[in-house]
Amino acid sequence: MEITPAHYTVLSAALFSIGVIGVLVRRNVIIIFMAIELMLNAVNINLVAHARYLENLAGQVFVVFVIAVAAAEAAVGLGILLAFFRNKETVNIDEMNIMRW
Amino acid sequence: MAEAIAFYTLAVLILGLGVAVITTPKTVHSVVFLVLNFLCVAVLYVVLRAEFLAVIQVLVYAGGIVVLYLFVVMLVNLKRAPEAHEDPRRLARLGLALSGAVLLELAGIVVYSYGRVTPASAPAAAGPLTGAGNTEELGWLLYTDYLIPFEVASVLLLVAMVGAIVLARRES
Amino acid sequence: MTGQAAAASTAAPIFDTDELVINMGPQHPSTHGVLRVVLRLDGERVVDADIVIGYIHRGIEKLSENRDWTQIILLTDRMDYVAAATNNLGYCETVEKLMEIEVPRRARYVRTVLAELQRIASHCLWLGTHAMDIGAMTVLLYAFRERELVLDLFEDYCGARLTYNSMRIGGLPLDIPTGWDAKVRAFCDLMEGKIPEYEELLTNNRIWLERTRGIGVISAEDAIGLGLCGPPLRGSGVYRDVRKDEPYAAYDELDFDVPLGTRGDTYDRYLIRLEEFRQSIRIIRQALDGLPEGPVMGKVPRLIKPKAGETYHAIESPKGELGYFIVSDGRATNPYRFRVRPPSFCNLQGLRPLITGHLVADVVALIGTIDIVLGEVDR
Amino acid sequence: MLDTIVIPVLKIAVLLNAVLVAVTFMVLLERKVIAWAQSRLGPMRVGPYGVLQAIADPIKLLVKEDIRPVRADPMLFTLAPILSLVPALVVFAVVPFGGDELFYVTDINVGLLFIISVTSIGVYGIILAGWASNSKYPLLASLRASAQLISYEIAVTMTLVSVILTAGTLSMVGIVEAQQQSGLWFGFVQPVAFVLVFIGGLAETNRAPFDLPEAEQELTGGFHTEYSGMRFALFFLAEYANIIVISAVVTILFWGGWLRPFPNVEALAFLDLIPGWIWFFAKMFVFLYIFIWIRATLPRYRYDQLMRLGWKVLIPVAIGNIVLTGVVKVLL
Repeated sequence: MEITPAHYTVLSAALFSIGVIGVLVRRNVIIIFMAIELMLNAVNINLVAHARYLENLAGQVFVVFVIAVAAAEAAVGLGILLAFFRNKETVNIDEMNIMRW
Repeated sequence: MAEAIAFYTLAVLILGLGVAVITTPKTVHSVVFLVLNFLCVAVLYVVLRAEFLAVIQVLVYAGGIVVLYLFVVMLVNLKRAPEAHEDPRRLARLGLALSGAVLLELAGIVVYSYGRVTPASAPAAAGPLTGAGNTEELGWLLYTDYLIPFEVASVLLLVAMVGAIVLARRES
Repeated sequence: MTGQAAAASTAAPIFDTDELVINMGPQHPSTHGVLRVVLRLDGERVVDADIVIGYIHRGIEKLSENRDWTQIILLTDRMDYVAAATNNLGYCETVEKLMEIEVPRRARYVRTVLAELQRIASHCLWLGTHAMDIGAMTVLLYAFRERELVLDLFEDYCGARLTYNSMRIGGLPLDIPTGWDAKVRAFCDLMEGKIPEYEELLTNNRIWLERTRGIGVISAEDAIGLGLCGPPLRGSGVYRDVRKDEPYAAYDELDFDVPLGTRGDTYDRYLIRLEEFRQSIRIIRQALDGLPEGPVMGKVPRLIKPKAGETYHAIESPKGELGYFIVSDGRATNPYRFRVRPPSFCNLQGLRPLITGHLVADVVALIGTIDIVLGEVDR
Repeated sequence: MLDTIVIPVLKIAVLLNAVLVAVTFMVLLERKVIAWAQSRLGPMRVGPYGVLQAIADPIKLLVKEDIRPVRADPMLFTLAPILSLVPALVVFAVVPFGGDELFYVTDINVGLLFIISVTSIGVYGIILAGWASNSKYPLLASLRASAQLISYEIAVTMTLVSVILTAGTLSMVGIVEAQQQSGLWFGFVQPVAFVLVFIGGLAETNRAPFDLPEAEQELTGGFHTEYSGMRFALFFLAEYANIIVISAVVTILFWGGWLRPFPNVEALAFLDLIPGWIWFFAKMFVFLYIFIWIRATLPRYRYDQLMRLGWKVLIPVAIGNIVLTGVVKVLL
């Protein structure tokens, strides 16, 4: 019953795939953003797990950066979304087909 | 043993909540599931002896970023469901298949890489990282070896902040 | 349409436009009764407001046209029910003017004392609720503590605590009980000590200043244009007080100041009412000092039946200029036409321009600052 | 087995019950103190001087009819009060009530950060309550509340950084021990930080003068307008549990936790006769009292003024304080 890095990697891969499904299948941009967050978290799990088993803190440092990037992404992404919503009253990704307004 | 129980419980929760996030019809519910998912991930970090990251995960992800999502969901109160519009060029099945392929590929990598290492040489036996100083060590690394990335990240956050304000501001 | 779409469209489409419409009242903790304000908000800022009244309309004016002249006094109690004595006073003086009845000097002095006590009670209620609206809960209890004492004085005088029915056409039903003037004096001394207590909690409080300074500014021209009266008008620096301009009761024989504001904001109106506390105490003391001996009831015919004619008479109620317009046809024992100019109603006109452009939190402060009583607005 | 499971579980059980009982008496205390401030008597009917009111109130709330608006979101409407109470109780895990291991559930090396992060989860209860009620006033209030909580969280967290710099540790026990070693309570070393944290604490617990989210006079009761009975009681419990947390945290960070006054002055050693936990509760009580006192005294801020105070005063001062602390720390 020992938990190896492989276990964490599999968990991470599964979560990542869930994120991919979300991005590819859903059309609500907010959900797609959230799916991206899930993927980032999958990566983080991997990094933390390997940081532990390789006894190297670099993995954890990268998680800090990933979280920072996620915060930036969420802020800008949602800002764009709000601006878009104000003009087109939709959050459907399929209707976001114009380059400018 | 304890770690195994914790891992499997958390794995089930994380994956279950992950599926809930992308399948729930109501966006607000998705956000709630996302928060719970992040909290479970934070607990997983504790299991992995990364207490500082666990706390940061809760503070920044669950307490900050997802609140932002919730705000947007509340502001973007839709008259019609975004899924109602069906774009004929959109191929959801292909998407599912593609995702399955990604999963398979990842699984292949895992099997390939970990299958070849013998248990003896695997670093799995590694004990907890040195004691209580996790936060200190992490801080030390951030401010020495990773100082430049750290500064770049802070500039990135500043840019994001300015960008978000510019984007969200109403033109009057 | 999917289930979610249905839910989303039935759920109030709040953010469909950039404006949010909220309904403040008639059941709302701080609309002072049953005022209903429909606010159109942009975020928290009021873009426009619609003020809906009439929730306690009882038809007092119409009712009065079917009551005989003395019975109407009792109805006037129920208009501004926190200042019944001034309502009585205004009505009785109007009929006295119509019938040209001479009121004994003692009665006029006692009426003045009652009216000023009533002003203190009404302002206490205003101060307490206004402070409560802005979140200072302790002032409410302090102000009501003193108001209670005024009500006790009224109870001593006429037996009622809220709807006094305390005056009659031609004078007063009762002379003051023995020792009552001493009690009133004692109350004045006590009240003088309590005003600094309110001031300590509010006047220099930073949060209070931030919440009231520069909020609901109304210029002197606008105030006149809107027909404001009472403290809201004087807050904008307009010198208008019926007690000075058209003296009634015993005000022409008494000495008092009319406080004026300079900026016309909520803070000025607050200061003015606090100063009116002091002036009221001053008037009461003078009136008690100069209280003449004599009867309290003038010569009034058995059957009150004014000759045909009309008259308008106004007094300064705690809320502003309270006017009565009465037409008598000379034949019936009831008025032919009875019309009240209620200060609350006129001041309520100012609410919409006052709150437009302010935040939701200011709306309650501004409803408080104009000091309305819905019983008087709707009648 | 005994050490890893039985004793912690017992401690948690005792602590949770103690907190919940403390909350009910805190409510009674508040009613009494405010009554005295307003020259009233307060509750007098139940038991001598109304002491048993603390028991009567929860019973009343428990047996009250539970109303859920028809158009409310059933899942979130139920989840919201729970989400607001649980974080408020979880933080007690790392609050040390005394120096001995008996007096805290656990001492983790990121204790202070743990408190900050877990309390930040409480905002979900408020937002979701406003959203799930499907009613305008609660929605408005919940938007206010979440903006307020997030803004003041930044200010408080920034301020705490300077305390962490001074103490050199994130562990709650470690912070008190650092004060013992330096012989000086951090309240004297970091007075600015103390004031900032206390103001921020008032704002984070939605207390007067920052009680806008529940401003009865404006928003008819705020985000829990549509709640009744036990669901409402959960919000109530959460609010008061949070007040106790803030008082405890302020006591630990700035006023020496369970240390007696002047912990290094030998002449005052006789004060050690009084056990540490009594010192702790005495200090905590002072802050609880100040919370109530402020509520009875001050008017309420307006929303924009509140935000201005948070962003334009508290955060810059907090940053300045960090810089100052850093400079002093390097120079010494």
